[in-house]
Amino acid sequence: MDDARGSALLETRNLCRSFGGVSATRDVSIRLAPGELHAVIGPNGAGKSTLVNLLSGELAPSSGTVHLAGEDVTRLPVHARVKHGIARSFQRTNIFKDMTALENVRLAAQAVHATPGSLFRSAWRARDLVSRAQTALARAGLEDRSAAIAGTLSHGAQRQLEIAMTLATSPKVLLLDEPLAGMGQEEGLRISALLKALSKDHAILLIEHDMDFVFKVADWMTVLVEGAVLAEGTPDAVRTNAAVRRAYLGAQR
Amino acid sequence: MNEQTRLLPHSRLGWLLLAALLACLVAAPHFVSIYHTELITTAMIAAMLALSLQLLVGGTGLVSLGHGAFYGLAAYVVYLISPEAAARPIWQTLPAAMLVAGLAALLVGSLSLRTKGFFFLMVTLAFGQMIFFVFHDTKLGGGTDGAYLGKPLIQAFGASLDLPRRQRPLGPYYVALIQLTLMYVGLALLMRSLFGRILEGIRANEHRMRAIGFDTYRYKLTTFVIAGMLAGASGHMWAMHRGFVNPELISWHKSAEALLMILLGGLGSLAGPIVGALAYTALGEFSQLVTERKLLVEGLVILAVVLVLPRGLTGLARRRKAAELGPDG
Amino acid sequence: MNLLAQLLNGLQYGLLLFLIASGLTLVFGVLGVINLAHGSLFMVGAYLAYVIAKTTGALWLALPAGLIGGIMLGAGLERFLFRHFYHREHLDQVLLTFALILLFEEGRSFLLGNDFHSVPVPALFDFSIPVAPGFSYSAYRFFVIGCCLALGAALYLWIERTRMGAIIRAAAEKPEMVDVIGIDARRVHMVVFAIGTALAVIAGALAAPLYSVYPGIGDGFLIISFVVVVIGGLGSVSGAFWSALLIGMVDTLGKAYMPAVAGLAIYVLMAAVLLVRPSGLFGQRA
Amino acid sequence: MTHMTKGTLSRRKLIKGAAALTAATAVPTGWAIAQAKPLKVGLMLPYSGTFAQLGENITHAIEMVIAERNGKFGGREIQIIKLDDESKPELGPQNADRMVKRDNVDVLIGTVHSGVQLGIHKVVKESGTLCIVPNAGAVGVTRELCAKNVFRMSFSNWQPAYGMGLALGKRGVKKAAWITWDYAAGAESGAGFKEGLEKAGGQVVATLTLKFPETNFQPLLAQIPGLGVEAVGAFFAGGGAVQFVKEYAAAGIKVPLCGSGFLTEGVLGPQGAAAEGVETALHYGDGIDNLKNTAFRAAFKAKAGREADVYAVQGYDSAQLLVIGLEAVKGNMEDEAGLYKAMRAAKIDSPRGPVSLSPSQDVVHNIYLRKATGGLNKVTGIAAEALADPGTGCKV
Repeated sequence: MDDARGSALLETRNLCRSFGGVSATRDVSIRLAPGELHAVIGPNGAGKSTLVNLLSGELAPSSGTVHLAGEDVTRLPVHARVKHGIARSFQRTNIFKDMTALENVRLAAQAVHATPGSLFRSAWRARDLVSRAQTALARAGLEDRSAAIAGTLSHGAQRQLEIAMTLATSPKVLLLDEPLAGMGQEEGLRISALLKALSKDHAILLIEHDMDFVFKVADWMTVLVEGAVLAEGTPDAVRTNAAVRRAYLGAQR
Repeated sequence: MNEQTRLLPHSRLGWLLLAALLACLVAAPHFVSIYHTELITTAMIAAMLALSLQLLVGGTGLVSLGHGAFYGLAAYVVYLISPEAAARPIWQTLPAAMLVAGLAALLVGSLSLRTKGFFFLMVTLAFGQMIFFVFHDTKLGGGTDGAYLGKPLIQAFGASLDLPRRQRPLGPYYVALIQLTLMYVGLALLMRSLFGRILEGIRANEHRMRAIGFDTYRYKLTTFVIAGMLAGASGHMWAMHRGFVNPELISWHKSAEALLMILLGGLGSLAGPIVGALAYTALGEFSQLVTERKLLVEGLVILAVVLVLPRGLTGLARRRKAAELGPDG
Repeated sequence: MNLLAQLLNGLQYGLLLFLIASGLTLVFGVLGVINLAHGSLFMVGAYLAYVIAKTTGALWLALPAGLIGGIMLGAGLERFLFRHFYHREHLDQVLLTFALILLFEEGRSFLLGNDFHSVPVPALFDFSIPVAPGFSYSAYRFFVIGCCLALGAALYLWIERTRMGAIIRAAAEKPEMVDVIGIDARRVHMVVFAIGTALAVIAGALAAPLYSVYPGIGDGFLIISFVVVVIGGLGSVSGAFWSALLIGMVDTLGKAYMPAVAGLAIYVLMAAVLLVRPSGLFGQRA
Repeated sequence: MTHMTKGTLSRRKLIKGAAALTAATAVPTGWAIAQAKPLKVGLMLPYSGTFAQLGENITHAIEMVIAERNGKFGGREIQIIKLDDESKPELGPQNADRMVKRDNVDVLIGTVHSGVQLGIHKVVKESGTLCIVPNAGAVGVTRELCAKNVFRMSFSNWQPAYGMGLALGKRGVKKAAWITWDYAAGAESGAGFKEGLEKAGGQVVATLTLKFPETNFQPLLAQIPGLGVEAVGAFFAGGGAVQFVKEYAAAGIKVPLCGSGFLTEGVLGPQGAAAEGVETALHYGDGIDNLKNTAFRAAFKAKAGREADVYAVQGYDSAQLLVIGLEAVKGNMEDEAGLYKAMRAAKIDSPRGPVSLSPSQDVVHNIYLRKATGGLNKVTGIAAEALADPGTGCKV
């Protein structure tokens, strides 16, 4: 089954994490292939966000490893993982509210693309960073809002801005934590179109509660329950998996 | 309008006011007494200290209670490297003072920046007191009584500013003014640079900065060291001006005073600390004339500022302007 | 030979530090404010003992008076000042409490002057117990040790065995909790602040006969208490206990056996802890 | 802060009026103008903080001398300008600037705190303003830092402790310990104690110190029984001295305690029984039996409403020294050479006994041996007669 999906871009091996005596992640081994949109689902408290935090480097695992393109990145801190190509968005909108949309994204571009020698150049003259930022904004569908103060954008636009920020770091892997959270129908459609487009040239790990959406867009799914992998496979396989139905879907519907 | 740098004036009027302040300071010695000239020198030195701390507080969102230590340390460096009864040229004393202050900031910063919030406050305070005790409890710099420099003449390249006694205060005055101006310009450029944008990002949301790939610890440490060195420049000037060092220069009350100047002047601008330092010095001089209970006046003024004027004096000007221009101003 | 005496000194000093630091760490942990004026509260206690001893001659009255007065002072400060600063920036909290220091000092100067006063040891304990050849230990110091231990035990029981204690423990670990508990929050805040204040005031009252009272007495204790809290870990009362004892011992033994470096010893200790565990030896989070 | 007592203020008004009158009637020469102007005497002393009472006593004594001379020294009206230095060393230079540059005082009398003194010293050395030290004992002021316009009428930290050490040695003490705060005054006293004791054949075998102004004496006291010394000398002052003497007694240490006189000066009341029998050395004490002292004490009590102390004596002598100088030059401060010469040669009949000045312009006086008895520092003898600070390194 692994071979069918090609070589893994991002991979975890026996990842565990506990808080105090409570295990939030148990022995999770997942693979994320290039160009794949991989959704992680599970009931509340299943350890989805913990998993994202372990992948992005915000949390260190109790045991197990994280590999990116074959390289062990388990010990790398968050900012170093970004430079290796792992970018994430947050479940609760996490942007620089007092800055313009452009500046939000420009900062993200700067993190990865500014040379140390240019640090003391005037920020307004860093054309290359601005154009990268504009590209990322355009990709996320915000090209006409670049001058707006981020905090004044609509909720949906702020979610798009989150994604634009991750894009500006030229990631290989996108970790998207509930990008649809709190969105209306129309905004949701916009984002799902965006995700589909993005999945062509990025590996995406998606956490999402909206099941209709997930089953529609995902190439591959992992079901987490109580921190452990209950099942994985294509959406169709997961939909018909008896254990999943029992443990999760049945409970939801 | 698009990319404003937060700590700099947002309008032409702001820059004009700054220029007017500079012009006043340039001209002041010709209009006021020797005593008041020296008083303004003291205020400008305090302004440099507050300005250097503003890089941390207003610029990066780091509230340090150990900043005064680098200031005092630098003053002691001038004392320690000055030969008895002779002056060392300023191109030796200034870099030496800044270097030592910077190294101390590197050491203190590398440890204390591992912590956040209250911990950072307490740890910087504790390390600052440690430096205080080094000079307070050892004979290194005259112990509790302090010590004074034989000849704190400002001297460069063999030529010293040998003015007649009446005009002698002019030397330190203009040197301090030049340093203050350079420091302002330097910090303004820094805040406008890519580096400054990082600091602004850290101040606004450090967690997010790490998540988009910034090694925030490194940038904070760099900033901490720069601020420490600038505090060192200020302390150096104090030693040059007053020719006297005492452990109290290092104590955490000095840091608290500098924070107060920042708050008094306004947290949101680089000019704030300068205005705050001038106002604070004037307040000290004034309360000295009217009451014995100077601490009472100081305490009440702080309370008033914290409770009523959280954006400081420059914030007052800004607020008025915003009101004139309407909500989008 | 003198080691026993020095260990007793370390124990007594450390326990006194614990009383001050435990209040600080609770207020940090649960309320999320930094109180630089905590040292002034200690000063209030010390001067309270001085005034009571001078006017009534019965120093023991300082203990109940310190407890009640401390609780009232703390509740008042919380209600009228600190409550409005929970969500303000650190800088505002720092300056507010710095202003309080100045006002407490000025008030003390206004009411009681600036002289150094010694406070007599209560007659009941005014004798010495020989602990080493040619060296005796004041009975009052044993009394202070006992008092501190009793208060520490009461604090422990309160935090470990009561409902409010459970809330406090939870809040110190997860500050968001305080908002979640809703209606109770105000009461919890006030109680914690009042207890923290009372502990500092009592510590000052107990310390008065040992260290005398003088302007700025609280300042030195404040800084050391910070070191105790940093080493002990934010919001951890048991952390504050062990760390206070550690600091008391290191400081005392340092002064006795390595006076040249004693002043720096506790700061070096703090630096070492920060290197290895930035969140403190007993802390949950940084 | 600059504030004046009501008496001086009204006097000042009178003087102003008088000066205006003179100006209206004649066109005086420059010298005459200077004479007509009152002589400004700046008192930079602590009027708040721990040392406030010292500053007040010094001020009372100076005002006594002014009153004795009907408000005139060497024919010049005296105008007092007071400034509270708060005993804050970091403000020292700036406060001295206020006196010298803003208020343009002709003479600066100050101060109590040694750290503040250094700040004053710095300013007056540069401006050349005449300065008389009424208390601060920092030895540097009349040693390597000495200046021709700076005189001290109090003591040097070295003197009392030297006297104590000498007295111990003469009595046959071979081994003693020294205990003090780790700061300049403690170290300078310690040096005096050591020199005095060694001069008489004894030895200081241990020096114990703690941070200034900490009062956690226990770790030090616990070491004393193990040292095998015959005497413990100490330098503490104010409340620290109270605490120390009490804890020394409470610790049940058998070794006799002695020290520089400040150990029991002005604090015998709170020290109570613990101080009984403690021997100290100082340039003043209770029961100095001379007419001058009796008259001085009575007059001081009448003015200040409390007993005179060593600080009052120092203030009194400071003003007396100024009188001698100004009378020699008839109030003409411009005649610096004459002024300083007269002051250097001064022989003062002080409440503390005969007082003169050393070549480094420091006070030369008797150091008395005293024993604390029933709340008084009873003088039991003279530890060192006409003792002068060595003045090492001074080139006036």
